[in-house]
Amino acid sequence: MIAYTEKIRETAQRLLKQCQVEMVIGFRAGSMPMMNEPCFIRKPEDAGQLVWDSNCGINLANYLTDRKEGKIGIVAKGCDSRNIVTHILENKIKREQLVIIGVPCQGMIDKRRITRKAPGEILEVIEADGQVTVKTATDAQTYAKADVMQSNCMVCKHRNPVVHDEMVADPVPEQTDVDPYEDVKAIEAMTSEEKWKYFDELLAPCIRCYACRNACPLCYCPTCFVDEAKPQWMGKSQDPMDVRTFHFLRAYHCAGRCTDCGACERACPVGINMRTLTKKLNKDCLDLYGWEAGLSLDSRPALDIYNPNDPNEFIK
Amino acid sequence: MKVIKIDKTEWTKGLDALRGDYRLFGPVKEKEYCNFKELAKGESPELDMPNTRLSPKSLVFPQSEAMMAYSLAPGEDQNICKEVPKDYSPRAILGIRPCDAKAMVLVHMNFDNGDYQDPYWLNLYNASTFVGQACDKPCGTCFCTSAGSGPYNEQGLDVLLSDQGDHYLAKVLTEKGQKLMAAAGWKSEADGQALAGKKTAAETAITSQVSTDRLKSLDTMELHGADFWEDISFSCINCGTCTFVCPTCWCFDIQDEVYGKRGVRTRNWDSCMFPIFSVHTTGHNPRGTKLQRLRQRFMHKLKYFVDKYDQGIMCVGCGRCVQQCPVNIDIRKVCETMNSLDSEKFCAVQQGK
Amino acid sequence: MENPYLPYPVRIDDIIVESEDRNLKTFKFVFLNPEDEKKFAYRAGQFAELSIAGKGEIPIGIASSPVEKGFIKFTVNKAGVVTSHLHNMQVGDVMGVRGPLGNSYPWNMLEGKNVLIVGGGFAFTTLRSSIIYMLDPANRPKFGDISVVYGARNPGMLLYKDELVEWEKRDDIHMHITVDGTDDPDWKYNVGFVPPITEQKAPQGDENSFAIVCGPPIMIKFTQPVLEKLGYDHDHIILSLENRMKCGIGMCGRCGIGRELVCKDGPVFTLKQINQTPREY
Amino acid sequence: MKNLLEHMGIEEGRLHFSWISSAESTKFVKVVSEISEKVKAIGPNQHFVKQEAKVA
Repeated sequence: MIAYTEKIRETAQRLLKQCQVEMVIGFRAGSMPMMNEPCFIRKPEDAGQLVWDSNCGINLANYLTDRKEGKIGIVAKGCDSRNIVTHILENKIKREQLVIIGVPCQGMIDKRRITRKAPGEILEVIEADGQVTVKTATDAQTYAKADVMQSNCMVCKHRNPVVHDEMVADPVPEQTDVDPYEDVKAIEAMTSEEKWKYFDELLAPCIRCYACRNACPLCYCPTCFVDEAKPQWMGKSQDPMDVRTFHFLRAYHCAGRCTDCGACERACPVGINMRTLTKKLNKDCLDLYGWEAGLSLDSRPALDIYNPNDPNEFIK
Repeated sequence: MKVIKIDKTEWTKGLDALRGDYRLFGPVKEKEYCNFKELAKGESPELDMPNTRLSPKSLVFPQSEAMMAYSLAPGEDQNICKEVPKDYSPRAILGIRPCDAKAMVLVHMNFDNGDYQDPYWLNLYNASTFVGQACDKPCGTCFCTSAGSGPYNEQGLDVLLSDQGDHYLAKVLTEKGQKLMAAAGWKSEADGQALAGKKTAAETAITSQVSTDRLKSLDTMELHGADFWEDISFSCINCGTCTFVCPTCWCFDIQDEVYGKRGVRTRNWDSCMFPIFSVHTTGHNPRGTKLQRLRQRFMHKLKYFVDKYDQGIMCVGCGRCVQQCPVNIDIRKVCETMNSLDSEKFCAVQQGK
Repeated sequence: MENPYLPYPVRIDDIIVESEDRNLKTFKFVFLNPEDEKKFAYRAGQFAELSIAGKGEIPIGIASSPVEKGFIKFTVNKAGVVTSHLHNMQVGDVMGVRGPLGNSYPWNMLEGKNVLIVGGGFAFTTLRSSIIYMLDPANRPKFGDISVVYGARNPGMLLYKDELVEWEKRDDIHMHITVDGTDDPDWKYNVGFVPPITEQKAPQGDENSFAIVCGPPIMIKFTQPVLEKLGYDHDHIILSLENRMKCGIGMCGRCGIGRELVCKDGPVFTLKQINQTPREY
Repeated sequence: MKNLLEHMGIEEGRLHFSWISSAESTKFVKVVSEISEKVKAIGPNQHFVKQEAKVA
């Protein structure tokens, strides 16, 4: 990780010095354990602020939407790069505007998972050699990083950036023996009643802060359907039906575009795993169209094209 | 006022006695987090917790609340707004932390602003008796002592409880508190000497601080025009987390909802982080960029409020926004940056501290 | 505790189409309960929330004048959800009005002074209220010279045409009506934007003169330097602002410009006051 | 859309899609009859119905 950080700083400094980019978007050290803050660097001498560790889960593609700068450097792990691809395909940024500093990713730490395990307030989290040591006022515990990763990282099959101009390290081996859709299959096996109840309980804590939507690089609509007033599509209260409508439609708007970067779940202040909705759509896209979002600049998203061979048994 | 000793063995018995006269509310653990809920029969508040995930503001300011109702059907009452029945019977809020109680005191100034009184907020507030619990184990993100509150702060409380191992010491602060103690049957008076020591210890345990001394004297327009806002706001995703978890944020929206021939005018929490909060019908938005919106939040809390009421900052140092901001925007850092405008312009930001 | 969110029920007594594009209508309301009219005692420059069950509320300046009794009037531009619905309502329909809200033009301060009124477009409503108030026989002696510069896009967009004609005839008020442009060969008033007409026609400012300005942002922007040139100090230039509002009583938080809330501390501010705010309106 | 609704607990068979030309009146009748049969068999919808907002 330290090597990554050094390489990122070095690259950013070089790009800025040589005037190849106007700014570099990356992470700087946060004020809390397991938190880093997205930031931009404009001067070569500030490149030292940049860091990389397993707490860079926020998807930086989110910060590219409609940026006007001619040249932007951006630090990108596997999922970020897939969202950058999606952004380029959807004309939210141009490929020529970007210098992508690729970071082979080994998974991000799940802050919540660690907080649940810790006996008290976490004062420090140190990672080294695939181990994560969590210090509280009274003790220190060490976990294998593989056990405390974000659940999307545990089943990630695209850890290496799919598009990049620079790489800070050699690619890491991809995970092959994982089933990304185990959780979706578990829900699919439920009866309708059980499913309804499952989502009732899942969404009950929602406070409609829209952190999931706003952390998502796909949610760049100038006016979201929940905010639209003329016509008003849905209620704005805490009524469970309104809450569910929001989550259902937001997920649907991500169909065929979601890279399962986990930003929504990570951002949620009340710990809702809304990925059970988006992942269902990802799974359907894979099963029906063999499509995974953001892997190539050369193919259009599944719901963006028509193919006479598209499965259509749902139409009578 | 008096200090009463409550043996922990008498705790649940007292709560049961209270149930006759009060609806009880307290922190309850649900899934991962504690939040304030109405306590079911036989349920005790979870007092041994760092603090609730969401602030208790929803107890007096529900996130969605019906304000009035009306009929749209032809008839005498058509289109006439009427008040809706509300339950303003006495409530006991158990285990509220001093920071959150102080927050209610600050919010009170907004909902009772001299010219108008908000009946919804005030009725619930006045119906509530606040039994606070002193914080002996503050978090690293707590900075209440430098934000006008403290782990043993009494403002806004009717009773302050301090955990003494096998018993609580209850400092009765108001008439309301007195009445609640009597209803619970807790009456063995004790001397409160143990409180002072614990108070000092708790205050010392707070390691995080903000400086606010210069905020009042700094020029509004200079702060507003400062160039640090671009750096601070870059990472902001404009979600409403900070405002919704904040005990001192009170902004709301009013919405009409129609069901067939009936309708309800409801109010919902709103957030200055959302673009539609301030957009005009013409489409013009005076705070159209995220920089402007983030600046509004911090300027309101740390400058406009300070100037308007002269009661310090509109923040009690509970640390919720610090802990829950998805991108780690830290009000302590922002406050320092604002407070040190000019003298150390940019240093803090440029060095990434 | 009085519930300040509860609107007074009113009946639509009359609807007048004011402009040729039919987007501006004046609604005359009568209170269903006569005692509500007493509670709704207002000053010129205040506004109210027009409340339509099922749609919501909209803050609108009061166009009638405190000296007119038995009704209240609002001129409404058709723009959003509530105003569009209001434009479709009929005489006899019942709805709600909540207010009066906000401060008003500073009548105590204006007494004994010359008053210049500069208005543009449909923002003329509270200015109409003010003119009627000042021209009331009981009030007219309290003020010095009264001048009015009022402009609209074209003659068809001028509000309150009958009254304008009447005021033109009087010698205790100097009217300068103007339109941005017109193809009417019989147009006998000014042609030109409000700022240049103000520069040509308005009286010089001094410590005994105040200017009240109400209009679209662009007009305000270009009128300000003209008034400065004419000698009006920033604390003698009075503006009425608009911002998105919900509660109208200083609680919901959205209309803030710095520490001031447009709904409760305003909508009327002197330019000097506004200069000290971030102008987020 | 259908898959996601059913994933969230709307019963299978409640949502149908069809592609019918304005000239295909017999197909329209057939499809509508079939769907009504199916939906009647499932019974009245209980989910995703907002009678009135549940608010404080």
